[in-house]
Amino acid sequence: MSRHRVEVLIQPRPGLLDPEGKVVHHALDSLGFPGIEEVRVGRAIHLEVDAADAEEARRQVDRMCRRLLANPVTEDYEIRIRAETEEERR
Amino acid sequence: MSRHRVEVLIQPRPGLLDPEGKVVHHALDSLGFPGIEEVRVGRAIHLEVDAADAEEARRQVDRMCRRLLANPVTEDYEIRIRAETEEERR
Amino acid sequence: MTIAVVTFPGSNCDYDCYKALKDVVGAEAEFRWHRTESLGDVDAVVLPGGFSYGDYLRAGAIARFSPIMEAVVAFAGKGGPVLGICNGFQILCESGLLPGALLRNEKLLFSSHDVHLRVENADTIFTRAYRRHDVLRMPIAHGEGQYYADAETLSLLEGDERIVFRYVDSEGELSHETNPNGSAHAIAGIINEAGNVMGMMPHPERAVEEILGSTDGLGIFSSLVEHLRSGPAAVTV
Amino acid sequence: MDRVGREADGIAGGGGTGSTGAPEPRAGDPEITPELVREHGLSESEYEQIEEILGRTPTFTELGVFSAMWSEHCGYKNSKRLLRLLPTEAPWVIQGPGENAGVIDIGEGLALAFKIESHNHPSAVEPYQGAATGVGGILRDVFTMGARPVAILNSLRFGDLTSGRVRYLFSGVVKGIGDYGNCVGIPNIGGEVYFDRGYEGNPIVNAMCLGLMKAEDLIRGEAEGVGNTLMAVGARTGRDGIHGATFASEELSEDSEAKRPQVQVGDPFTEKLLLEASLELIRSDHIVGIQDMGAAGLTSSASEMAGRSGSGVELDTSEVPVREAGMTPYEILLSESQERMLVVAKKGREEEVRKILAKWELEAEPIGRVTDDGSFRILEAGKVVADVPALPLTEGCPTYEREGVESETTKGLRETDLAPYVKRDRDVESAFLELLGSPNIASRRWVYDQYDTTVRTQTAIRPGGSAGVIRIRGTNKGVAATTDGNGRYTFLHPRRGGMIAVAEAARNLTCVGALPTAVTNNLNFGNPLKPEIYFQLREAVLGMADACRLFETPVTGGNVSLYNETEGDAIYPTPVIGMVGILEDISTLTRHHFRNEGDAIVLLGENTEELGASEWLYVRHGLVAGEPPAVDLLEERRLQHALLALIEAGLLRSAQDCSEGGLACALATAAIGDGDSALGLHVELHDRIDPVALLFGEGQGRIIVSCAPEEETELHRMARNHGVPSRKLGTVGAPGGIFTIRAGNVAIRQPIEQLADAYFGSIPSLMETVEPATPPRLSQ
Ligand SMILES: Nc1ncnc2c1ncn2[C@@H]1O[C@H](COP(=O)(O)OP(=O)(O)O)[C@@H](O)[C@H]1O
Ligand SMILES: [Mg+2]
Repeated sequence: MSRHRVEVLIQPRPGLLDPEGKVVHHALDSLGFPGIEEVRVGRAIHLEVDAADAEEARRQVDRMCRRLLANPVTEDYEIRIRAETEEERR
Repeated sequence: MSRHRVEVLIQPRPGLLDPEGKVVHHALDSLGFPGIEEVRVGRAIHLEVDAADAEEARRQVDRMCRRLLANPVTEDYEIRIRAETEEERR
Repeated sequence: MTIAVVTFPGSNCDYDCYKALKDVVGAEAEFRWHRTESLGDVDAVVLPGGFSYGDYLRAGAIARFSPIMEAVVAFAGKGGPVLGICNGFQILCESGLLPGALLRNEKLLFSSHDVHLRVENADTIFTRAYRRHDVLRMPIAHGEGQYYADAETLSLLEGDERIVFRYVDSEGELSHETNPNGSAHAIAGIINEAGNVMGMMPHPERAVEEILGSTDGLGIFSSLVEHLRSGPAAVTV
Repeated sequence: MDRVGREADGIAGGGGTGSTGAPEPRAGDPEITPELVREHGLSESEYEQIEEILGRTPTFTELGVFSAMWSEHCGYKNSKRLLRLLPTEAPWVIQGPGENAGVIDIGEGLALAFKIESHNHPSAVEPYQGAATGVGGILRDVFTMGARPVAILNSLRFGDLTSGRVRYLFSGVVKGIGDYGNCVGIPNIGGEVYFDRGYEGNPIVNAMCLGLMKAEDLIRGEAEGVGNTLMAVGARTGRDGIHGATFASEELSEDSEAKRPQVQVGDPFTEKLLLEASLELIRSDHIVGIQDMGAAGLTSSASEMAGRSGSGVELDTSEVPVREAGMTPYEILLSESQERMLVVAKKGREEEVRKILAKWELEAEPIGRVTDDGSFRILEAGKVVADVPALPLTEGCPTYEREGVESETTKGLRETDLAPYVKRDRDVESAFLELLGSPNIASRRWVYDQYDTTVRTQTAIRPGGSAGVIRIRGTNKGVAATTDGNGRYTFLHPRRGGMIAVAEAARNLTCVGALPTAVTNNLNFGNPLKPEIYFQLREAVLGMADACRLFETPVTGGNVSLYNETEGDAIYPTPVIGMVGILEDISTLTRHHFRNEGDAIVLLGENTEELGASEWLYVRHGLVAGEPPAVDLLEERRLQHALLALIEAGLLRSAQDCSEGGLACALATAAIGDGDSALGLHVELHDRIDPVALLFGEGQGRIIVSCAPEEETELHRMARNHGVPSRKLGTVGAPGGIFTIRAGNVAIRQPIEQLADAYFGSIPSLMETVEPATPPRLSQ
């Protein structure tokens, strides 16, 4: 067993309207930031899970995504194992 | 000039209570997922920016974060350059 | 005497504030469009509630960059009274006129009902019509109203009596159940150090006529108007 | 045999595709095959009619256009003939069915626009967005009439809350409705929500909106004036919700994922801007017509505007501002992207229109013009891709009158003998507590706490009372509104269910002191091709028609949602009545809860021995059976007139009608009020009726009122004069006192605080303590 730092990135599916991204994009433009081509706003979920190994951690988190974290109708998700760690929490 | 895919991860500052993370953690527990040690929920903003190079893109986005994207009172952010690309958008 | 009510894209309590000031309190009120760069000749400014820019990103985060906000900041800097209600409070925090931030409600749900507020400081230009520890009833309606500030700021606010309203029960007692959003120290409203900028989450403009269920919010507007009538001339920005 | 007819017989079909000639098939479009026609939901004979109207084979774009306009949703194929049975006229009706919303005259130069709309199917797929966009659509229907939206109501049905999937749907729908309405800044003033396994797979999400305007500001969705400019206004067009039917059965291919119909995402911020911009446009002199791009998007808005005015339209899809590159005319025409409007600007005023929109940070682009040839003509970069006569497209949809037969199973259920169940349940106190905590009776505060109810500073009665009330600034008037409909009653006896929905709505309005004035309705039913469903639909409409006629509440519009089925199981037939009423003097406003200790509690109407279709039967025995309560419309009307007279005379301190949960639950909710100052009570019932039926039966035509003790005699006298039975039930008790009902040899005796806790705590604890709501499982 070891502890894994996992990151889940959840984004609105391509093609779906992302009103928040639109407004943020517009705001950045009017603040004078040049060259912004696209903005999409999603969620990032950081988890620490105990699992036998990284693969097992990924499998677990994948099930969490499908069960709860992401909405399959409107969102895509991506799982990243950031690190294997056993250090104490701050 | 090239186009850069940049990811900004914005997270509630450590120590700050994260009501959403708490609710998600609780929900995962009661769905029977074992071994979850911590959950924090933040925002992930995906940008495509035109910049001379990756460093320049990062600098730009850093300014965006400080100006608008993150609230320094409550949030930390992390910038990641995902890829340099000049391909046409779908 | 003129009180400006600022309309941002997505403001939806601007008209309510305008009506409360004009029809109920009898003050001169005028709308100001967010794109205007100057406030003109005004004696006070109200930043009303609503969902400026849809509350996207964070409530108030984008509105604070509206052209008019520069004028509002300058106006406040010269001691002009500024009242931010709900989204207006959020804008004041985002723009640094008030300390702290408003996070999502503890239970993550939008919350809309009457709350009781205890007047903690009745010696401000917005609360002189009340007495200390009066209990007021008025509606809240927000999803991001959990007041947060670091410990140092909180103790500063406490020490300087800059917490103007706290959420309490109908008897005026603090309790976890009556804190509708998990705000630190049950804070419902605060004022700046100079005493001319106040922000609050509850809606006093929705409690100014019997038919609405309460008239307890009137005192805030009448205090302000009273102050302006007796106080210094307009600040022009 | 089912009878088939064309709505507008004699509408010219055939030949004439105008001067531009028949459109050429477009490169890349699929060929028209019987298969493709079927996928578009058109029958063989419907397709033949299309060929006859065109005088040729339709192009792919044209096929899409017809299939949208002749769908159930736009064409009302299976309901139009029934809807004609509803009364629609009265001197105060300014605009009846057929426009974006109905409009009535409410005096002093003011008019009220209102309408109800369903978003059942989208909400079943994606509850949050489905419900949110439902609210968006109904708001647009109202403000395109020139009215400012002032209130929202919502009528919801879900399966039992014990299921995680149901809790997911319920919480998503409520959040979607709340987030959207809150952001736009329109208060919610009421609605309903019921839970029954009959709605398990198929929730009902109906949203209603009321808008106020000066009568002179009324504008209709018509494309008038040859040469005037069509402008696309508001959000850009994306591939949202395009014509699901087409792709559902398409073979999987490389790009089928990309083409798959997208969920519509609502943007309430843009809606708020669009609302302000539209009202500004309407008050300006620059436009002649405006219409929401709702279901079937640009197709229905453009063709309906042309159809209504008898003119024609020509537009070029390459001029439409799009969100994604490479969209085909077919996609642009059928997209259901939200927060868009089609505007007919006066020729030469395009720049002014653009300026108004720009002030609100929105776009307005010219996309075509009004013609005089009666054609709905679509170009793509100047090349004709569709050319269809507008009138047959909008009015020529075949309509059907089908065979209706009552299902034998339902008949059997209705004839169930309930006596054994009554005998088995003698513990009335525990039955009472269980009922009060049933999610169908318990407080819906968990729901409306998520809705802004006080924005606009006009809400006089918020959700939680008999009906919502808003005051009308600048007058002494108020407007009351409610939604009602009981699916169980309608399931067991459709005609009665239809009548009761109207009667109860009217009763709720009179309880606050409003005169019922007009109706909008939403018919939520299963598949009308099944005889037993068509039977339900026809019977319910007949019942509604009778009741609306009797109450003088004409129907000014509504919506039909059919095919609410999962795996062949239909929902309960659920006609939802949205009714509005007027208080001429808002100071007579009456609330549902008791006010003073010592006041007399009086019942208007008679108790009956009816337990069929009751909540008691569902909660205690898990049954939906028996004969739903009878309703005598004339008696009901007398009762309501008497109540209004009593209120006008200033005799009453409160009024609350009996509905689900019967007399006992009505007394309890009147005693509990909003929980802040719950009062005890003491009531003695002497009726010779089984106590279970007496306490929990849902007999119609009963109202519980309270008055000062010294007014009681006068109250009885006035009731008698109106021919309405009245009698004292008991007395209001002390704040925080004991709630006591004695009925024959049984009694309920509970501290009122405890009842209040059960009443307010039930839904929150169901939502909080059980395992969390989970999103839908989709096979990906
Ligand atoms: N979904 C909802 N949204 C807002 N208010 C609701 C909703 N459901 C119920 N309510 C409110 O709760 C109260 C009780 O509803 P209901 O039991 O249906 O009343 P009645 O039996 O008098 O029709 C009403 O004021 C109603 O408006
Ligand atoms: Mg009801």
